[in-house]
Amino acid sequence: MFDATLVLIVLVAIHLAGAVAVYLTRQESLLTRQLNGIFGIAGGVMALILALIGLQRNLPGSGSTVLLSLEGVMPFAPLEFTLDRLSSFFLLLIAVVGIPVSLYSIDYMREYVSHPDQPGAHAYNLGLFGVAYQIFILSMILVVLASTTFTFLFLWELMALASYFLVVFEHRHRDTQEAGTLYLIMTHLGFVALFIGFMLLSGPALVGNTTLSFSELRISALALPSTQRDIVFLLMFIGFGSKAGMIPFHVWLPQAHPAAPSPVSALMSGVMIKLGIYGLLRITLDLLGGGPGWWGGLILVVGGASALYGILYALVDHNLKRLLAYSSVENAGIILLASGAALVFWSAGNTALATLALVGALYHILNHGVFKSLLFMGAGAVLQSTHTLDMESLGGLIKRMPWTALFFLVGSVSIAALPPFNGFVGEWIILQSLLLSLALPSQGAHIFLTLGLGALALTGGLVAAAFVKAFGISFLALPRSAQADQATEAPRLMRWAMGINAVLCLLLGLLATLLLPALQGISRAYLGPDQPTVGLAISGLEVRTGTDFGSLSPLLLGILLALLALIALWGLRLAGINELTRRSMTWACGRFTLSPRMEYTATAFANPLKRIFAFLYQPVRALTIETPGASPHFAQDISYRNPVRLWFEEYLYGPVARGIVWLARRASLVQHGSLHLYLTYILSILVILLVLTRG
Amino acid sequence: MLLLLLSIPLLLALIIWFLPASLRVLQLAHVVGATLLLTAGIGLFVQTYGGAVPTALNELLRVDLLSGLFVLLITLIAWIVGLYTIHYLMVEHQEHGVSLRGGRQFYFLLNVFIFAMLTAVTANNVGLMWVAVEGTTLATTFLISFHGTRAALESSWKYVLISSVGIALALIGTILFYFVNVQAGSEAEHALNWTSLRSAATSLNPEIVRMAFVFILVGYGTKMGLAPMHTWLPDAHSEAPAPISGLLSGVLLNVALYALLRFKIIADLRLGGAYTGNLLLGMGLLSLLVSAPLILNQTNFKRLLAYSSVEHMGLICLGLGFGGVFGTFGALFHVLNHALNKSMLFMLSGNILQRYQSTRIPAIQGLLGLMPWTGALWLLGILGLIGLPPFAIFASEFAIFRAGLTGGSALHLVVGIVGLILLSVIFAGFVAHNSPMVYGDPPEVMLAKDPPDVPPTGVGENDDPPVYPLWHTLREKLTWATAPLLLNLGLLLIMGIVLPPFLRETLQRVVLLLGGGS
Amino acid sequence: MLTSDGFIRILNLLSVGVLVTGMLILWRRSLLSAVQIFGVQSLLLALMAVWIAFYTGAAHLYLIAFLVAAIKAVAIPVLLSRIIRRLDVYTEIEPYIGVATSLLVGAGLVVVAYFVMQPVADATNLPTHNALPLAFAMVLLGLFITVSRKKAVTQILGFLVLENGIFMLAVLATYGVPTIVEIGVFLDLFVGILIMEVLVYRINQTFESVDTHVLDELRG
Amino acid sequence: MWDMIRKIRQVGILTEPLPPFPAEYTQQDPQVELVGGELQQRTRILLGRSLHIRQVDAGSDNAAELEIIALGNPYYDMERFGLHIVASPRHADCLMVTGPVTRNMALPLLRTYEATPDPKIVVAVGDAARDGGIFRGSYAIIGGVDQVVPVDLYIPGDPPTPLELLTGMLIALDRYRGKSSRRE
Repeated sequence: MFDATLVLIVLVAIHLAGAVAVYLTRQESLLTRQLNGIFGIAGGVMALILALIGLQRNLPGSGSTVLLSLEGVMPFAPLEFTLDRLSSFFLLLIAVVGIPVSLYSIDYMREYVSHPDQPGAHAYNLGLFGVAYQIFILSMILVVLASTTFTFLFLWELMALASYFLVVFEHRHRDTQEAGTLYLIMTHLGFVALFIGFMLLSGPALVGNTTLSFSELRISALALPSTQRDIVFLLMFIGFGSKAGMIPFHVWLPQAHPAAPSPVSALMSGVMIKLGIYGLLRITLDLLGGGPGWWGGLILVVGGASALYGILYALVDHNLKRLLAYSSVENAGIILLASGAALVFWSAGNTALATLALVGALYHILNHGVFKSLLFMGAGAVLQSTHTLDMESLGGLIKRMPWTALFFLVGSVSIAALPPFNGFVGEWIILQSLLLSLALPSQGAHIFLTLGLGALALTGGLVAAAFVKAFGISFLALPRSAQADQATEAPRLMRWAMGINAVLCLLLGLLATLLLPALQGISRAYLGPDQPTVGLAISGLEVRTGTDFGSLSPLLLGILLALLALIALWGLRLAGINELTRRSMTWACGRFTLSPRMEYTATAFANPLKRIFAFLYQPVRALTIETPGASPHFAQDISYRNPVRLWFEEYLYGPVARGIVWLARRASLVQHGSLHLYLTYILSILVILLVLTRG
Repeated sequence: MLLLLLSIPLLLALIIWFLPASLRVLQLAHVVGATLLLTAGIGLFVQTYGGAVPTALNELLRVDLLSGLFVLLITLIAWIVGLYTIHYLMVEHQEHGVSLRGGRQFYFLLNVFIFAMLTAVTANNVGLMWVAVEGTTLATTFLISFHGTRAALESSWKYVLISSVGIALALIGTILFYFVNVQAGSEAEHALNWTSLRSAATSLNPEIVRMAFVFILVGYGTKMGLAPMHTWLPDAHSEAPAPISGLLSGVLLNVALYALLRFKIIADLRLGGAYTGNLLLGMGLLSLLVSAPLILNQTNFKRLLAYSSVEHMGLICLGLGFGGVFGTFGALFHVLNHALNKSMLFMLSGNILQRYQSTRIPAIQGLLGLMPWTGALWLLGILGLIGLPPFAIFASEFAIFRAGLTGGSALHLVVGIVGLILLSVIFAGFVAHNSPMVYGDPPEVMLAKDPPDVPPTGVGENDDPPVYPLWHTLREKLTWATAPLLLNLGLLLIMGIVLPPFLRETLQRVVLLLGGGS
Repeated sequence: MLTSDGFIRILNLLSVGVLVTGMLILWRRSLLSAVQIFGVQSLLLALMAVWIAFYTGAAHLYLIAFLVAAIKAVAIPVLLSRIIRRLDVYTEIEPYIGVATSLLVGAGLVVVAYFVMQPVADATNLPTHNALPLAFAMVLLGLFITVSRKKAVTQILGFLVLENGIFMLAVLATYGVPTIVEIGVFLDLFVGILIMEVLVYRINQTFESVDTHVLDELRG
Repeated sequence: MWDMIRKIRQVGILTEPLPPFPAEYTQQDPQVELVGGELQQRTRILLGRSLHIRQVDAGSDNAAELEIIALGNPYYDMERFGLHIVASPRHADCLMVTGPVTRNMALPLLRTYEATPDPKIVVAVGDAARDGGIFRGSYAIIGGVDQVVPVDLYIPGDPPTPLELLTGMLIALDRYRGKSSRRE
């Protein structure tokens, strides 16, 4: 067996060495990219080992082990790293997503090497990318292991900084700069909330104490007055929620994800935003040890709202990566919803259901990590090949990049929660837990949970629509632009990386029963044994919820589906259908050529839903017709735009930012340039302070 | 060692006055002198670290660990600035018509300035300390108006008048301390000595001590750049030549802080920490409050940095005001971090100004592309300055706010949270100003193939599009203009991740000292 | 040896004289006469120092008195008069605050000074203690002059009045601070005034005015 | 969405109940019923569903169209006899082509023919479709549907009446049967 501490040290060494090595190699060489990928993979493997050690550990309670404790690095804050089950699970997530993404980045990043005909014109420094990349992964790994306040917050901000550098990597674009700025500011605001939260968590019991380690906080949190606990919870909820992308703090996400290079988007969406969930679970389950029912209710409601909001905006957004980013808001919402439900159940004393919901949340975290990174990698492959993400100029890629299309399809099916892929199992468990919630005695909880159930169901339908659009418009039919027409299949390593994730999507769907007991173990470590009945039972290949309420055998289901498909094919063959097939041109109402302008567009696809939800989108219609001549009937150029309103940007952040700037402009008059005014300040403050002192 | 330390800059000033007129020779002399000074500074620090408290001139000078720390800081930054001037002045000389006489004057005043600062932090006699602090004002006035532009003159007039008036108030405070000390029965000859004040501290008249501290706070606070007495600071720091800005912001403010600390120790011994603490909290919060909107609205990057100095001095005051082990420790740590970080940024701003010929933020684009060294250092410096890890300011701000938020005092909690919110505003301002400067492509004119004929005139004064000589379009190499600053960044990085044990112990001992220990 | 009563009377008389000169500076618009009044004030301070030295036997105060007389009563007025003549600015036109109001504010500042300095005056049983608030009133008056007057020369004058107030405070409260410090203070003051003079010349050259309200280009 | 719901609530149900049907309207044309009944029987036997027709206007003067449309009116109501007009040749068993195939419509007609799955029959409706009719000799026409696609049946007339059309379709069904049985 490996020694966990040793693994951790090796892991840190690998990433640091990686950062140095990548920086030292020639910036534009293949070696740079290879080293970056290899070190990333090696680190990921170490993280995987660590995760497996942690998950296997058969210790009572939360089963935590201190891996490393460095006293006196900062006199006011020792560094300490602890491995427990929750950390192990998130380590698993980082490794599972990190390894393929690192592999993917080797071929993907050649995009940023300058072209021979334009030396240095638009080259970006891959060495610096490597440094930020390694530090980013390292800080994510360490942040889930951190077990003192300083360690945690330090790494949390370091993670933000590293990801900021990655987001602004393509810094020549104005949009990217602005996305980076917004991201950094939003994440810092979240950090401030976290900082205050952690400080308030420490409470009066720890005034003289120097470590503020989690184990101390756990004890001091119990002694806090309940209002303070509530405030701490709210601050933490805001802080972690803003990282997870919950509304109304999600605004950075749809901007940062499209701006970042695709491997980074995959990592940020697949892993980093989950660390917000990690923090929230760590605080509510572990450090605060649960709370009143409204905590969970709040998380549930905000989660449900995020899920709906996210998917509704994903539907009407035609930038492939931004669509995926909104979909991340949605999935973070689903995870929050499930976590909130778990807390509600827990506070009601029904640990059986709480475990069920939490297992669902955890499983969805892993699943989303896998399929969202797959989808981002797919989008990256499309971007690399066509240099555009606008769906209205894509299309027909299934012929030109069949593998990418296949993998993207797998990702889309998974995210739409269709069996036998992994998304289905996670959402099924979450739905089961909500359906079983009638067992709770409280009426109030019913309202919340029913709302959550409705939100989840509606979301599920809309996700399918959104991804039908994403896949259908981008990959099927004819290419809508020359770039899309000239697209070529993604390079080999990128295909492998996507393939790994696609296979994982399938395996996590079919073999869910192998992993679920581990998640059950994590949940029970915090929630306690199932009460009053069994929430989630796993026997062999079958998952059962409640007392014979529902059951699912993903593997059998998968085999059944496959058999059905085979039977159908076989039946068709028997009926001789294939022989009757006649190939002819696509029917185009007798026209001679098919043109992409005849195709269904993403806008058109989304329009019915846009009209149904017009009360939300409040679409703005802008029709401009250019008529160069005197007659208004001969239009030269007609442009029609129908953008949706971004509520939070328009009605919340915009006014607040403008208000602050307005105030600041007023306040700047203090420095008005007059020497006499300045001297008056001194005279006034002197007299005021003296009189105050006398008084 | 103590007298040696003080004599080096004084002698150097004299030597420079009589040296033959060649910039290279002047620079060589200064760099050698600065290196010797650094050595002496380290020597003195090591001595005090070992527990010695050297005194000189009939206890007129006395160096304990607190002084030792500041001596180390001054000599270190002065050394880095000295190295930086090599490239900076050469460019000024070759391109902006700075005469050899000007160069000599520059180095002469620079050394007088350093001498005055070192005297201020080694003086035991608080009267002498006052004289030295006022001396720094006088030495720097002409350094600030070095470029002789309208703005430079305006700023130096404001600087000299506001600082003199402010410092004069500190003299009143000093006299009042002397007065109460004599009243308490101390020997008149030594009653201005800090050691005498401290030993008599508990028997001083509390009401007058309270009043005297107000004078001290307003007086040295002016020099330190606390709002609302900070008004000279953005003008002076933005108009001074870059190395001088670096020294002003990085060190001089801290010298004023040092003077304030000395009196705070005495006042605290008599009044308990709450009185001075609350005053400092008030001033600190006011400084944050004043600097936040001005940072958000800033269009001049040197003024941006200057207001950030107001902010950071405010933060240090908050740390001292919160008190306790962490607050004071954090404040002291922050002094070091801010000095290293801000001096680096001011010197970088000099590089940017020389290359882009403008101090306007919108005029600066594509820094990373055009000046990779300066740009990268600037970017990291700014990110460090606004408190992102792994740079050291994160750690010190953590300690400061930890002290405020976990102290159990409702007032501290409120001040801490308001402070954090203001810091977020400042953070947003910096990030928003910074990214268009650093990223993107340089302006078109900077990439012109043909060299313009007209040499550039003035330095960032008017809004006319500046004219660039050919070398301005070349990619920057590592030169004396950036190489010394790598040291700053390296130190910030190291201190942000692992505080070196000797520094940690120093700071802890100084914290005890500030608490009234010996 | 004089009685303490007589000593105090004369001391108070001198103090009041100093305050009156301070008020006169506020009142006069002619810069030259303001400078002369400042000279008189400094002379009164020197006399005060001599008087205290004579009464208490504090020998170092003689030296200080000499320095005050030499620097503040002679050298600096000469320097300032030279600036006034060279730059041809003889009157303070349109100060920010009019003469009448200035005098009222001055009176108010004296009251504030009394209020603030009462504990200091109460804390000591020195014969000089009654005059202490007057010294602080001078400080506030000096600050007020710098605040309310536009000409650079008047601002320098205000600063000097402030310095005189501090000096008076030191002399009255503690019979002067130790000589070395006092000498240092004088050195700083003298160099400071020289620097300000040079700056005034340069400002006059560059801005073609010594009205300091033109110096407001650096904002925000 | 709210708008929609509001609208539904505000407007209510607008349709009225059907008035009683006068007896004389129910009189039927025995000829039509005869031919139609035959058609209905045959389609049911032959296809087990309706015969799907795609109508192609290859440059007609719309006379034939009017008659074809008349087939759909309540009097004839051809759908009850198993004739169904569809929107795409992909769904059609039969192409009903009218007009003297103009040059511009030649290729689309061919495409339509290609797009129609086998077995299929082509019915040329009207004199113009047979040989150009009154347009014969015009430079703009090719002249007759059989110049472009193979025609299984001509229904003459300028234009043919609905009853002629129905009768023609009866014959067309025979042709269709011949084609589908050949394939087997």
